Amino acid sequence: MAKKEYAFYPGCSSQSKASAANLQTSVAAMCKTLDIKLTNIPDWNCCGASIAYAGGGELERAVMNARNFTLAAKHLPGQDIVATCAACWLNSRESKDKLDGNPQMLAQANEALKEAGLNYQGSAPVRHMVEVLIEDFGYDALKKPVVKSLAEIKFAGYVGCQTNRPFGIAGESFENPMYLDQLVESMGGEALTAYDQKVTCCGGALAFSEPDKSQKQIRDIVEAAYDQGADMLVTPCPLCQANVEVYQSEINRKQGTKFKMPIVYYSQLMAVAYGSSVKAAGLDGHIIAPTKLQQIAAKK
Amino acid sequence: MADNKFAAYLCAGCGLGEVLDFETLEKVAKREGKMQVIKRHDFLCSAEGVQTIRDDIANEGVTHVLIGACSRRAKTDAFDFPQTPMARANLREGVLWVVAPGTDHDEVRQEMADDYIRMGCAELKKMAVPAGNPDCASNKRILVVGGGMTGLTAAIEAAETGYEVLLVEKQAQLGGWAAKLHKRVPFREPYAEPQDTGLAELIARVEAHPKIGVHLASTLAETAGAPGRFAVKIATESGAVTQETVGAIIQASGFSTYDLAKLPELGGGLPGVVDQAGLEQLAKAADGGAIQRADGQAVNSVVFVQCAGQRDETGTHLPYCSGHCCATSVKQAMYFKDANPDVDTVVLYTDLRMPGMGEDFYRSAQTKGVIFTKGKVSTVTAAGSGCNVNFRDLILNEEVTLGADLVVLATGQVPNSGVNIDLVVELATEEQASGDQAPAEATPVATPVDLPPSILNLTYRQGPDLPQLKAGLTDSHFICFPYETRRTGIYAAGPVRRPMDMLQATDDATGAALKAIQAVENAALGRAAHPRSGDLSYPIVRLEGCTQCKRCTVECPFGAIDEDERRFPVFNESRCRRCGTCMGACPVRVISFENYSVDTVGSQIKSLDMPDEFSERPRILLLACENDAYPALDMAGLSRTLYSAFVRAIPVRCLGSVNTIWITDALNSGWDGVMLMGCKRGDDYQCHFVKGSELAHYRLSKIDDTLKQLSLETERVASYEVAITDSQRVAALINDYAETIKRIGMSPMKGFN
Amino acid sequence: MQALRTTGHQGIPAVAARYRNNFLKEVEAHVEDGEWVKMCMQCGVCAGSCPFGPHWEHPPQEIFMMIRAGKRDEVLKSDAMWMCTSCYNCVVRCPRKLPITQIMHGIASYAQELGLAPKNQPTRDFSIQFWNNCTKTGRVNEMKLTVGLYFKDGLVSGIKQVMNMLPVAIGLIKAGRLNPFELISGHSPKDQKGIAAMLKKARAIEAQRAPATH
Amino acid sequence: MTAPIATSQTILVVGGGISGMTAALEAAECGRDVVLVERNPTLGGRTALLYRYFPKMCHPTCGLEINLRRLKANRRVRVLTMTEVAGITGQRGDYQATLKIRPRYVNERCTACGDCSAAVSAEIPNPYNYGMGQIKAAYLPHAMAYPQRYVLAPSLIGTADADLAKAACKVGAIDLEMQEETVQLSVGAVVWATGWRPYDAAKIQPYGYGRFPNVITSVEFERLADPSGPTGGKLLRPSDGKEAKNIAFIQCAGSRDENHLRHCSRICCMATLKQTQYVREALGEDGQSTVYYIDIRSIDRLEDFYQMVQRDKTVKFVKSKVARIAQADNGDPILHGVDTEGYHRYATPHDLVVLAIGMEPESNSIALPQDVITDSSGFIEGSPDGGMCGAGSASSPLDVNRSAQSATGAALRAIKVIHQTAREEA
Repeated sequence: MAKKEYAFYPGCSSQSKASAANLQTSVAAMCKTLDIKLTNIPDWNCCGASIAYAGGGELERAVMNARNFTLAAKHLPGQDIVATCAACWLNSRESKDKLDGNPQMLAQANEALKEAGLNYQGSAPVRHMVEVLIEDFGYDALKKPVVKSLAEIKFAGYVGCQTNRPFGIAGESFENPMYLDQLVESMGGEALTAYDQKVTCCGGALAFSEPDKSQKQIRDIVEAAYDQGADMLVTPCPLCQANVEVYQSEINRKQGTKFKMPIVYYSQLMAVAYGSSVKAAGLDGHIIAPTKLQQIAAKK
Repeated sequence: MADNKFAAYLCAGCGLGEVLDFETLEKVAKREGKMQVIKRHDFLCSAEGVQTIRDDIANEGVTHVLIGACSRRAKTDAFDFPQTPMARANLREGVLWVVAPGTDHDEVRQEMADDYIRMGCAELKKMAVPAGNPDCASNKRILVVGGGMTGLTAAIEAAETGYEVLLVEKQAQLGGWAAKLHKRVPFREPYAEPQDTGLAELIARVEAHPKIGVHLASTLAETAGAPGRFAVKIATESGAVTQETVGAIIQASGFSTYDLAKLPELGGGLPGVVDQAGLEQLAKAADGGAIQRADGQAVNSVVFVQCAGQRDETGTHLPYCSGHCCATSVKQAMYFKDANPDVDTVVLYTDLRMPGMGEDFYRSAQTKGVIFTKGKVSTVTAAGSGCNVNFRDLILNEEVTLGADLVVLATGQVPNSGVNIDLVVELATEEQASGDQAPAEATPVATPVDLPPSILNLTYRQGPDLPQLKAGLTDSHFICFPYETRRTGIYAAGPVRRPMDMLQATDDATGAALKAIQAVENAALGRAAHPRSGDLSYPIVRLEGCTQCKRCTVECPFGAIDEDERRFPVFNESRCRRCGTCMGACPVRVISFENYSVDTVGSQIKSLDMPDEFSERPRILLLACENDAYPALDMAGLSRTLYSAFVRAIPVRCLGSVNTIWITDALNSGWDGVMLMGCKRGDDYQCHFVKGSELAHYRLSKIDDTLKQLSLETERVASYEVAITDSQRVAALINDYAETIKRIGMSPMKGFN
Repeated sequence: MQALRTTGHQGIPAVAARYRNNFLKEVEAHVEDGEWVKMCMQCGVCAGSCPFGPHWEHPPQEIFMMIRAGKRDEVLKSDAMWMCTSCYNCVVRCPRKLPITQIMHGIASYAQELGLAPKNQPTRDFSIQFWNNCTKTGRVNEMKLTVGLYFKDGLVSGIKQVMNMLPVAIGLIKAGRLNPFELISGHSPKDQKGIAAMLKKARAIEAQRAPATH
Repeated sequence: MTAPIATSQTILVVGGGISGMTAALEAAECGRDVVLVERNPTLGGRTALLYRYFPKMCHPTCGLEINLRRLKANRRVRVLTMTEVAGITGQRGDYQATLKIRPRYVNERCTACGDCSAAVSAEIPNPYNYGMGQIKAAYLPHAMAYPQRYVLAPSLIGTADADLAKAACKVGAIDLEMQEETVQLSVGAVVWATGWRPYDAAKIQPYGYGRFPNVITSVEFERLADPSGPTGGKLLRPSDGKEAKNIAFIQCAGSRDENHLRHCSRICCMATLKQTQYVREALGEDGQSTVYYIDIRSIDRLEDFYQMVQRDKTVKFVKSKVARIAQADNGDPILHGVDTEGYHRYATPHDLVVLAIGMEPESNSIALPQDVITDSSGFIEGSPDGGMCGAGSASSPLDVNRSAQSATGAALRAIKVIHQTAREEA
C-alpha cells in the first residue's frame, strides 16, 4: 500500500515530556508499521481547548485554530489535518465548522489573522487518527501487520466523550460505539463488548476544579471495568487516558478502594501487536503499568 | 306457492363428508325440510359445484337455495345468487369445527347438523327476494346548511362532482367565521407564516358555479321527508318562505365562541382582554400594522392564555379541547412579532397541542421570538390601563404576576347544533310516566327551559334536530364511521360535529359531500345506507293488525317512523337502516322484512323435535347478533375451540330485532334454554344500530314475568354482551350455560307442542 | 472587554422585567449561540443527560426558561453552567438540536465578562488560568498550569494540595509525562508576537460583535 | 389470474388498510368502479393488529367485519392482495398503472380448512405479531383475514414442507409453480392510502431498543395485550416472561425530534392513555403505569379520556423527555431523566418500557410516481393536477377516526376527477 501523508496537529499534551508524550511514541510506532507519514504543522499553536471559555471568547478560540489550518494549508497543501488528541480534534473541527459556515465569523477571523500575517481560505478536513485508521485503512488492513496476538488480554473499550460526541466516528452510535471493540478484535485481543461505561464522561475537563465530582465519574468507569473482568481499559482520548489513570491512586486514598486498572491508548496496543518494544509502544510511561501488554511486548 | 322449487345443496368438503352421515342429512332435507331437489357435492364452492347450482336455477326452475356447507360469512363470492333466496346451514364452523372429534360424539354431532339442515329449510320456506323500497325517490340535489368554510367547501365539492347544490346561510353574506379572520394557519409546507384565508376565492367559485343556488339571510323553517325526497321550507328574515325538494342534507351550522362573560376570573369584560375572535378583529383593523386595542391603546406586551374556559373538569365550562386554539394563538402571536419584533409576546399553556406538521409552525413562532411558558393561569385582573396575569410557572415552580397591555383568551368552540332532543325527551318522559314505554326517544313536548332555535326543524316525531353525542356535538359515535349520524341522509360536517381547525373542516366537508352524494344515489335505488349498505329489504307493515301502540315509532334508533293523525306508524323506508328494531318491538308482529321476519326465525325455532326430558340432551337456542357475536362464533370454529353440541345458533340482524315471541315460542316448544348474545350497550355502546342491544336488554327485563307465568326458572333465558374478539369467551359462555341447564334440569315444557 | 461590560450594565435595568424579552435579547446579542435559547421546548432531556446532573443548581433547560423569564441575576450569578464537562451528551440528544454545551460555555463566559460569575468558582479560575497559560506563549505549559492551580488559593493550601498530589506528580515525572523544568523553560511556537497580536485583535472585534442573527 | 378489467372510469386505491378500504367502499357505494390493491396477503392493514381503539375501547375487528361485509356485498370493488404498484404514468383521468402481483402459492380454491398448515413443520416469525412468536410457514394471516385464504411463505418454496402442504390440500388449492405477475391497468384517478409504519426504534439510541429486551414499542404492546397475540393477552415481558406490573410509557419516541421525525405523530398520546387502561384491565390496582411526556395531546373531545385516565390512581404522569435507559442486572430497565415541573431528578426502575413510537409514512419506503408531492416528512399531498391524492395516515399522522374521514374525502376527490374527465371526453 502506498505511503499515506497527513498534516499532523500534535496538540500541547503530546509534546515531549508532556502528559501524553508516551502515547505519541506509540502513535509513531503504529504509523511506521502502517506506512503513515505525519508531518507536524509548522509552528502550530494550542487549539484553545473549550475549557478555556471563561478566558477566551468564541472568536479568539476560532482564530487560534484558523491559524493552525492556515499554516497547514500553506506548508502541507492537500494533506488532511490529523489530530490524536480528542479535545484538539473536537475544538479544531468545531472552529472549522463555524469558520466555514459563518461568513461573518470568517471575515472577523481573517481580520485578526492579518495581525499574524495570515489569511484563512479554507483547508483540508480535520480528522481524528481513529477516523484515518478506520476509513483510510479499515479493520482488515489494520489486521494484516499483526505479528503478536493479544489473545490473553481482556480489554474494556472506553470511548469517552469527545471522539464520540457531537461528531463521532462515521457510522457509529453515540450510545454504543463499537469501533474500539473492533480494533481490539482485529489485534486479536478480547473485547468486552458488554462494558456499559464506554461513553461515560470521565469529567476530565473539571479534573482540577471539581476533583471529587470528576473522580466519582472515574470510579464508575473503573469499577465497571473490574465488573467485566477487564485486564485494562483502552481509549482513543489522551485526556481520558491521563485522567482515568492518574487519579485512581487519589480515589484509593480517599475512598479506600484498591483500584489499579491500567488504561492504554489504542495506538499502544496496536504498536505491541505490530511487534513494538515496551519502550516504542510507550508502555514505560504509565503510572499503572499495563503489565499484560508489557509482557507481550517484551516477548521476542 | 306452486311455482316455488326448493333445493338443498350439501357440501361434503373440508372433512364434512368424513365425519357427518350425509344419508341422514339428505333424508332430513327431503322428509322434514320438504326440499324438492337435493344434491351432494364434494367441493361445493368450486366453480363446478357452483355451476350445478346455477344450472338448476336456470334450467330446473329452482327458486330457493339451501347451502349446507360453511358459515354464511365464508365463500360469499362463490355462493352469490342475487335473484334467488338463499339460506346457509353452517355445518363447518357451526358443527364440524366446534364439536369434539371422535366417535363417542358422532351422535350429538349428527343431531346438530341435522338440526341446522331442518332450520335452514324452515327459514328458506319463509324467504323472498327483496324487491327494493317501492317508495324510493330520486331527487339528487344536496342541501348545505351553513355558508362558512365548511359549507362552502361541501357545496363546491358536490357541485364540481356534478350534483345540484342548495346553500342556505343565515347571515346576509357568505364566509362565516373565516370572513372574520385576518389570516389562517398554513395548510401545507412551509408551515412558517400565517396565510391568506383564501375565502374570497372560494366564495367567488361558489357564486359562479351554475349548479349552486345560494339563499342568504335564510334559515330552515321546516324539513320533512326522507333521503331522495326531503321537503324543506327556506325562510328569509322577512318571513318569505320558499319550498324546495332535496335528496340529502349537509349540516355545516358551525360554532359560536364561548361567552367571555362566563370567564370573569380570567378578566372577561376588561378592556385589556379579548378572545381570539376579538384579536382577529383587531388584527384585521391593523392590517399588518401595529395592533392596537379597541380603545386605541398601543400594545407593547401581549399574553395569550390557552384553554380559557376549556378542558374543564368542574362542569362549569367546556369539558373538551377545541383543538385549533394552540395553533391559532401561535398564528396570532406572529401577527404581533411580524408587525413589531419588540412586542413582548408570551403564550401560557399547560399542554401545547400542535400535532402533525404543526410542530414546524411552533418552531417558526419561537424563531420569531414568541415566548412559550408552561403555566396555569389563576386570574387575570385589571392593572392600570392593562392587566395582570396571575399564574403558576410550572417549570420554574413559582407563582408569577405578569403585566400585559393585552390579554388574549383562547376560548373554545361551542357547536351550533340546535335543539338537544335528548333533553326534550328527558322532560317528556318525566311528564308521561307511561310505564311500559322503553327509555328511548319519546314524543317531544314543549319544555319550560328555553332551547336554542332549531337548525333543521325536522318534522320527525323524534325531534327537530340531529341527536347530539356529548357536549352538544353532533359527532358520530363510531370510530370507523365518522359520518354516521342517526338521521339517514343528513350529515353533520365541520365544528358542529366536533371541534376542529379550518384544514380539518375543509377535509370534513369533502367527506360529508361524498356521504350526501352516496345517500341520494342509494335512495334512488331503494337501497339501505350504512351499515347494511346495499340491502334491498325494507320493513313491511300490515297496518290492519296494528294496535297503534307506538313502540316502533318510539324505539326506532334512526327516527325513520312517523305517526299519522290516527297514531298509525308511517314508515319512511329510505330513512330506515334495516336493523329490525321495529320488528322486535312490535307486540302484534305486523312488521317484517321479505328475507328476515318473525317467521323466518320463528319457523326455525319450531322446526325441531325436542328430545324428551329423559334424553339428557338439552336444546339451547342461541340468538346471536350477526355483527359481532356470530363472527365470534365463526372464529371459535376457525381456531377449533370446542363448545357444547346442544346449542343451536341463529344469527339476527341486531339484538334489537329480537321479538320476545321467539323466546316464548322456544320455551313453549320445549327448548331448555335461550341465550342471547349482542353488542355492548351503555355510553360506549358498540351496537351498530345504536340502541338495539339496549332495547333487547330492556325487553328481556320483562321476560321474567313470562317465565314465572310458565313457572320456569329465570336461568332459562340469559343474555350476554359479546365483543367480536370474544371467540374463546363465547365458547366458554355456551359451555357454562350448558352446565347451568344440566344443573336446573331439562325443561318441563317438552311434549306439550 | 470594557465595551462589553458597559453594554451589559447600561442597556439593562438592574432587575429585568419578568417575561419581557430584554434578557433574552441580551443573551442573543452577547452569548455564543445565544440565539438558540428561545428554541428550547422544555423537554428536559439535557437536564437528564448531564453526567454532573446532580450538581447543577439549575439544569440547562431550566436556565433557558429563566432567561425567557428575565431572571438575569439568578442566571448570571449561578454556578450551574460552570458544571459543564463538555461531554456533549445533551447536544446529541436535544430534539431541537440546540448547541447546549456551547451555550453553557457562552453564558459562563458572558457572566465572567460582566464580573457576575461566582467568586472562587474553581472551574472559572481553572478556565481563566488555562486560557492565560495557553495564550501566554501559544501552547499550554502543563507544569506551570498545574502548579499555578494549586497555589491559586495561596501558599498553604497550595502546599497541602501538592503534598496530596505529590505521588501523582512524581509518578508522572517518573513516567516522563510531567516536566519540572517546564517551570522555567517549556515548549512554545516561534511567532509568539503574531499570536498575541492576533488574539488582541480578535478580542477587540468580539467586544463589539453585533447580535448574531438566527 | 387475469388482468382485472378497468377503464379510465375506474378508481385505483393503493393500500388495503382502514383508509384504503374506506376510500374504496365509499366510492363503490356511490356507484363507482374501484380496484383496491394491497401489498400483504390480507386486507386490514395496521388497524387489524390493534387490540382496542380509543376512546371507546372497542375492537378494530368489529369495524373490519362491517367493512368486509360491505365489500362482500359490493360488486364494484375488485381486490388484489399481495400486489404492489410498480409504476404509474399519465395524468388525471388517464393513468396507466403497472401492478406486480407476488405469488401466494394458494389459489382461489382454498377453503381455509387448514390442512396445509397442519402438514408443514417449518415456522416463521409471525408478521402479524411484529415478529413476536412463530407461525407455521403455511398460514392464515389472522382470524379476520380477507380473502380468507392461506398463504405459503416464500421461504417454504422448494422445501419438502412445500410438497407436504401441496399433498395435504384435498381441493388442489396449492400451486407451487405460481410466479410473480405483472398487470397493466388503465384508471382515471388514484388514491394513495399506503399508511404508516412505526419509526425504527433502534435509531433512538439512548432508549436501547434492541439492546434491552424489556424495551418494546407501542405497536408491539398492542399485540401483547391482545388475547390473540403472542402471549394470549398476558403482559409478559420479553426477557424472562415475568408479568410486567410497573410499566413506563415514553412519549415522543422518535416524534417531535429533529434527530428523527420532525413532526408530531398525533396518535401516540391517546394510544398511550389507552394502553394504560390495558394495564388496568390486566392487573387492576396491582398495575402501575407511568407516562413520561412533553405535552399530552388528547385533542378535541378525546380530552375526557385523558381526564378519566388522570383520575386513575394506577397512572402517573411525569413531564419529562427521558434522557436514557440503563438495564439492571435483573433485566429491569432504569429510566434516567429530570421531571421538568420543578426540577426533580429520577432514576426509576420499571418492569417494562413501552416506546410510544412515532408514525413514519410508509410511502418513504416505496417509489411514488414523479408528480406525487410529499412534505418534508414524506406525507403525501397529491399530484398538482389532483388526479392522485393521499388518504389517511399516508397524508398526515392521523388516528383511525380521522383516517376514515380523510379517506371519505379522498373518495370524493377521486370521483370528482372521474366525473370531470368523463365530461371533458363527452
